[in-house]
Amino acid sequence: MSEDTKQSLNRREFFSYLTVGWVMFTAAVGGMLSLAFRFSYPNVNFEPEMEFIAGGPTDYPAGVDERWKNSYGVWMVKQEGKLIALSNICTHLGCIPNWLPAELKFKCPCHGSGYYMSGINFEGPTPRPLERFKIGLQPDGKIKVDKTKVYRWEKGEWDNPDSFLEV
Amino acid sequence: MSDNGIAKKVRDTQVWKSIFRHGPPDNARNRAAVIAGNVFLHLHPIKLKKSGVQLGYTWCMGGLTFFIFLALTVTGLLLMFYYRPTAEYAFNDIVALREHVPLGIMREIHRWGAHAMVITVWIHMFRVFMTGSYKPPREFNWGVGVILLVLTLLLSFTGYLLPWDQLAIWAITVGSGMAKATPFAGNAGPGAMLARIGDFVMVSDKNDVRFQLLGGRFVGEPALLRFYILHCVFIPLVVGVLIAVHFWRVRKDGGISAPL
Amino acid sequence: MSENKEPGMAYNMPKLHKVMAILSFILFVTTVWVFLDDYIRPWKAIQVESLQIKRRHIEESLKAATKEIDAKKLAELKTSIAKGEEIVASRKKAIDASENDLKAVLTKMKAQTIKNGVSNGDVSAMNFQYETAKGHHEEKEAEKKLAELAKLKEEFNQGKDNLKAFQAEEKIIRAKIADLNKEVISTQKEMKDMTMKVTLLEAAKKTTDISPIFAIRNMPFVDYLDPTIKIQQIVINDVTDDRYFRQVPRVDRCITCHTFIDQPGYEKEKQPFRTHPKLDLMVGMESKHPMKVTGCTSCHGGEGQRTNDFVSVAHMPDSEKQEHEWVQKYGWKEPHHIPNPMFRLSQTEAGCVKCHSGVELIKGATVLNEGRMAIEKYGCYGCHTMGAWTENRRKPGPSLLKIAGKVDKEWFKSWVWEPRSFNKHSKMPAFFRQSNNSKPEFVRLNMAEVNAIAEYVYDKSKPYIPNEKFHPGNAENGKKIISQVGCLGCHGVEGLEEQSDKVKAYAGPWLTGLGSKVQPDWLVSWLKKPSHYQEDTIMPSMRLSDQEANDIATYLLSLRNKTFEALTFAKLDTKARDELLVDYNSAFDTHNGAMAKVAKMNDREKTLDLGKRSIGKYGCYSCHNLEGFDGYAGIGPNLVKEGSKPITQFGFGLQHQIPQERDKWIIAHLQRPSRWDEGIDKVFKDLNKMPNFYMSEAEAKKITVAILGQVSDVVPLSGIKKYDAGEELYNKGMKVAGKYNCMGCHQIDGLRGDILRNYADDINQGPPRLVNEGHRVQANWMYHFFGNVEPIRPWLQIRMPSFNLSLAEKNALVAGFQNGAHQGNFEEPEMEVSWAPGEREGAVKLWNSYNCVSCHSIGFTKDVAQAPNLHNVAKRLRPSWVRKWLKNPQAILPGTIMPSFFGDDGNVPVDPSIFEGNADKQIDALTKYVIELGKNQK
Amino acid sequence: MLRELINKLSDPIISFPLATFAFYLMLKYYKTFGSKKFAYWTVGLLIPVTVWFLSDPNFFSIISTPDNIPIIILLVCVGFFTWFAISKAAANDIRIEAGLGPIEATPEEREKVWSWPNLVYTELFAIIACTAFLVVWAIIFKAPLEESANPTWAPNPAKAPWYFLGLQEMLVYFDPWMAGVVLPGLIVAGLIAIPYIDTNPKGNGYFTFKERKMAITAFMYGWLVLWIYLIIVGVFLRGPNWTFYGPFEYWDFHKVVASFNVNLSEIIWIKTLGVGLPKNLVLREIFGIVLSLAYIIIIPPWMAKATRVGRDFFQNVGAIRYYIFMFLVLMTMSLPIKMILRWLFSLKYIVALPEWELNL
Repeated sequence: MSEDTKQSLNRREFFSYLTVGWVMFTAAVGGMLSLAFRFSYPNVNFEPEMEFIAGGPTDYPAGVDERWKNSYGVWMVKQEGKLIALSNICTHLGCIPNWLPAELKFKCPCHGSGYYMSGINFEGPTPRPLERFKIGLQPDGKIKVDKTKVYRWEKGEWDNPDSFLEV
Repeated sequence: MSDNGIAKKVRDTQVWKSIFRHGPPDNARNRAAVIAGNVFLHLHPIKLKKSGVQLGYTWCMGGLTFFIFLALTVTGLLLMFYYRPTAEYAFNDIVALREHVPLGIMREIHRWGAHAMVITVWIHMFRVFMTGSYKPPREFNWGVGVILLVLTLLLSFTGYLLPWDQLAIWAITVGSGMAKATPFAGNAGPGAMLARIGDFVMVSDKNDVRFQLLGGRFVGEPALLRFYILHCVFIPLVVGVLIAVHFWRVRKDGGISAPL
Repeated sequence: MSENKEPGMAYNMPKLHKVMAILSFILFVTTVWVFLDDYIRPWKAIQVESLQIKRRHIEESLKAATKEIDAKKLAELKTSIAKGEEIVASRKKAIDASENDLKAVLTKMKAQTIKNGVSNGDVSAMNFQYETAKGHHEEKEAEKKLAELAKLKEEFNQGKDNLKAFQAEEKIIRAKIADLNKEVISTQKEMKDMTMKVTLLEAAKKTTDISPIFAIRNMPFVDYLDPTIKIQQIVINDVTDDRYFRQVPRVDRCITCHTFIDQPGYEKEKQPFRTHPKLDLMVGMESKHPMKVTGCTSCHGGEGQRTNDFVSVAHMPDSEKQEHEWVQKYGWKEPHHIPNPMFRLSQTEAGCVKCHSGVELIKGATVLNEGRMAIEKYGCYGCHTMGAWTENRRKPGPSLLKIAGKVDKEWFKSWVWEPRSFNKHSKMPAFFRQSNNSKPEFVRLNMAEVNAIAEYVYDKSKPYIPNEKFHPGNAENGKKIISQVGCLGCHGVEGLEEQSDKVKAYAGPWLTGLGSKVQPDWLVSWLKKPSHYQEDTIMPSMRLSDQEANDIATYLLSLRNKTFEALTFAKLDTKARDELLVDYNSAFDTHNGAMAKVAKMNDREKTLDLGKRSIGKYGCYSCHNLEGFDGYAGIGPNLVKEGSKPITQFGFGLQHQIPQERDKWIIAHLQRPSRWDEGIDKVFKDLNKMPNFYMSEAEAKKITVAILGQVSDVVPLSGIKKYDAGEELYNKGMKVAGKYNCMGCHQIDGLRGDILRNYADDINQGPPRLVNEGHRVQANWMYHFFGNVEPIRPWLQIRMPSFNLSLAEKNALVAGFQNGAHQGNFEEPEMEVSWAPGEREGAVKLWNSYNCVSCHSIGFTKDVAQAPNLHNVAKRLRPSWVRKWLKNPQAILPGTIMPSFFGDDGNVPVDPSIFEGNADKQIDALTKYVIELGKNQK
Repeated sequence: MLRELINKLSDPIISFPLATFAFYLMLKYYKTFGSKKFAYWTVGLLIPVTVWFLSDPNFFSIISTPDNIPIIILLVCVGFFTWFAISKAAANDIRIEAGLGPIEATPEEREKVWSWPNLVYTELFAIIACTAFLVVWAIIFKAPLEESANPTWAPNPAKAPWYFLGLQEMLVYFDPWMAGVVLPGLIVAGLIAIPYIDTNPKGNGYFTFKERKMAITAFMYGWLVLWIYLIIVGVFLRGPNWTFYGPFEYWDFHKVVASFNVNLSEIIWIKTLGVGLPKNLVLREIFGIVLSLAYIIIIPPWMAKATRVGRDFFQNVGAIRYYIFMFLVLMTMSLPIKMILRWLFSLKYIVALPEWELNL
């Protein structure tokens, strides 16, 4: 090592080399570790779609619409100025009820649970009302139903503004 | 052992001598050498207090836990030859293991061994507590032991998913569902509501801890793969390292506990 | 260096710290680099750009939407809200009181809900206990429980009733509150409705903001939380990738960059931001191929999974210009390691094939259909297996079973040697005189082969005696008849080049030099009754009179090819013949053994043996019916998976000017197959045998599209276009129609109708277009018509020929048409006509006022008819079609001379005095009237 | 009748206090409990009782599920080793009371012996026995394998692995964030903290109860009653819909138990005060929040000042250890407290803030 570099290594600089070295090292290792963490979140995934675009609010007449029942398991119910996305899974044992337009009720063919158009249970063995899914209006005026978010009446979640759409 | 006959001839061969550098352990010197000169046995001290070899005092639960861990490693390795962690094959491979793979109880040994390990590790902890063996100077090793206990449960838990049957996915669904409720880091946990700006949701089912654990929003194929890796590679590695620390500390902290 | 060291130290610490600092710096930089490398992806820039484009579009529509809002009205509403608020404020006391009431009721409701919940639980639990007791036959216990249950139930019902009462109360109070606020609420709603569109657009615009939150969301590391810039993908379960014995659903990430592909409104943007040009057919949500189901690469091909690299996706340029552009822009190069690159834009229709298998013509796939028609023209499927759509077809060439009765042997040899020297439009390809077999020693052998083939064919030929005699007629008249009766639907004819070129008929041969080719008697027999010579011919009878047939024959025979006539083919070179035979035999024997074997045969045997072997070698039997070749397979390679054949399996020979690409090879191959042998030293028997069709580049390109589509991709059953029973029948019928070239004349549901191009000035003089023909005519009638053709439109010069249809074919055609029009076979038999009072009079009035008989004169006046005989309506047409036709003929046949009596929409009656001017009633009455005409006729 | 009685008794409402009481008796009379005579009597009694239990088809079907075998082994082990540890402790305590010191500290026990063969050989025996045991177990009982995974149909009840059933049982009383995250986290943290809180120098390396009463009582209560007992309940007594079923009860799918739980806020605002729930969330839950905070913040200093046990302990270990210990104890006790509140008042949540996913 040459004479002048040796001299430049005075105490102050020694400290700064030490600090710089270890700060950088820590930062670098932290960065690498954070990348490893980031690695555990895939950028794409192959899960089935839980969201769908359900047309415009005007596509639905008042009452129960069954167009999404088979593909997504959702009834669109328009009642008293509100449009809701109702799950078609019976809360008793998971059968699929039928909509009986003449009697204005959902009736489960398995054990006879009955629900009003709003999804509230009123007869049969079922313990609680049907579940609602998140529903919202997209900027292009189309309705988006998000099945990942469930609203349950008995939890008082039906007042949540995301659980219905004002029309 | 006799000093003549075939045994002696075998002992006198160069091969034998190259492996075992000491004579038969029938005198003090050789008894020390057999422990100290063997990479596996030198985990043990050369001599120990009498209470340390008495089952009534030690219950041998720690040792059994370690043995079962080894047995699980071996059976697990063998099972891996027949098992593919994919949604299409996982279940069928397990059926194969029970229906036509030779030594059809391999999976049974692995599964019951896993349960047995949970039991032995718990009772080991119970014994260590009851004899107050966590007290100084063994505080740190008690901590290591607690972590090992947690890892044992996690090993068992991650393995629970692999058969890919109803029992598996729903047990893991229930178990991993709790991660959802982690405060601030799970989408149904307290504080998750706060982590959002407009439609930018920072804690949702697409990015919370549960998603990280499962690689998805529900127990699906990515979860199977992740649990497989955790079960077969990641946790065993950590456990192995911690077991080494644990044993080393047993020796360094004065051997198996006894009244001071 | 050593003097600074502490004792026991090898290095001095400051130096170590310095090294540590430097290494840490390097590690740190590396880490930063990793972040950046991981983060910077080309598709991200594209998505950001697409965001800006979207913003621009939203801003435009926002401007339009804002303009739409009536500013004056809005201001009015605002003032009325203000006024309303004043009014409402004056009722503050009442409102407050009501709201207090509401609160009280809600509290009561909540308490009641809790009570009801408890008693509901009690009822259920008691019910279970009762049932259990009953189930265990503990009758006493059960009775006790039942009594308790009844009590609980009563309580519960009471509670429910209470709740209902509260609910009713709540409703009333809410209505009251709403009523008290009505001035404000209703106006507010009106205003909201008015500004709804703008509000939504504003919200949409916000999503395109490049704001700090946007930046954070898409920042490195943080971008796992909820990024807006992300890879988009479609998983296509209906098309799979072959991954080493496993079929894996295909994944397309094309939409990561092609962001607006499914959104209308971006048609004018540059790529990759452009909307799909056929949104109604492809990609669109409502289309038959929605994006989420069909994906992109199912049709376009290419590597849908890739996102990072324009080239690795296997984009393929459509032109050299584009290629050049891409090389400059993206560093494009040929994707060598990608088995199935994208189809070039002009070849995209190839992508239809793998799912739409089985049918020949796919609606909307123009290029592909033309390619397939070209394949049919040249009969490629004779030698090559080409998939379901070519299965069970007749042989493309004429039968040679009675060839001796048609042409003489000398003509035959010269023809085979070089068909084009006789007929420059020949569909028969040239096997000889090609660039790979023109060497003198090969020519010698070839000529021996041709001689032997001729000997063999004529040896096997059965005798044929024509059943007509030729009497020279008027050639000019013959030519006229040819141009009028419809020969041109299938044949091009010398002397009528202008018309022929327009039609581009290909089903039959181009007629030239017949005078140098056939016997006059044969020709007349053939014209009068083609099936007399060849039972299974598709050539129909035109029901020519003797005079007409002779006139046509006279004209055709006047066409002679003097140069060809002058040709004589060299005599059989026995030495060459023997050489070839020895060559054949030595495949399984030593040379000497082969010689001995050949020497044992006599001269005739040798010639016939070589003839048969040569026919087998060149595959003549694939196109022509020949005796002795039953069960022989086509000689060409199987083309069913040609579109997936690895590029390495294509032999490019020394043709370095041809790019190493599948489609380029096929195009080059089709135009001059012998090129691959050029410059290569090959023995005679190994020469490329694919003959030269002398096809144009355009044709070759179209055929290439059709062939490229035949890929090995496995399409699961769910992905294949499924035909219901009706569609299957339609396809079967159309196959028969294809075989007999019906579409050479008739345009069927918009497809083909080649000859119509000659009737551009008056389409009504051409063969009728068939639109929903199965609906128009009755099944029985159609079946009868195929067997006994009678002119429906006698004023037309073109004739519906009498085809030599089998029973099965007739049935298939009828069923096909019926089902194509969604008609049951025997639907709507002849209607009983029953009149309402006064209806018939109205019908007669209409009949007269429209003067139907002025065109439909047959059976009414002596005038020349310009429209079909209305007396046949009852047995020929379906009443429901007649109504549709009357209502709006232009909608069915644009350009028809049938007037639209009821206006363009079919709703405007001419005479409002009849049936109160109800167009539908008028149409109904007229229909009844024409049906009645037919009944009276009987 | 007896069966029905046992069914009724095993309902957690009754069996939990019973278990706690039994635990109290066990430690109160631990010398009797630890005697051989007691053990023989117990085994002698348990064998016919077990046989009688097993004769019931419902009980047998639950017990003999392959996946429940480990729990039976666990129970046998826990029973035996609890007794064994206490009997050893009792023996030592008698010696200590007599001034002899623990057995382990006698000179003959402290004598150093060779590891080879003494230790190595005993280890080998343990390994051989364990291997034989495992293999036999594996031969007799097939590892469970149910239907192939089906995400659309959940079995009822869906249970976690048995060693987590204590946690799942806690879910009845706590929301997942407590039962699944906070409490398990505290268990692990508390276990690690034990050596640092327990500063009692006695009882290091030998069995004793007398010298470490508090430590052993606290630990064993958590271990036996709050962990093992809950696992037993979770495994054997919870059926479809996580409803309670007695050991002899058939798991009838349709069993309904009257239960309708109410939040503290509802009890106070609606039932007691008769006004509606306030709109403001914090105001609505103010009683619960105050109570909870008081429980955690006020009790420890109050104990340290006002009670003798608290004062002594505070002085012995110092402030930090004291507060950490008290925190852990209070958190542990929150479970029985919550249970009792549920049974007595049908109380659902003390603090019910579902809007923030924050329920206590």
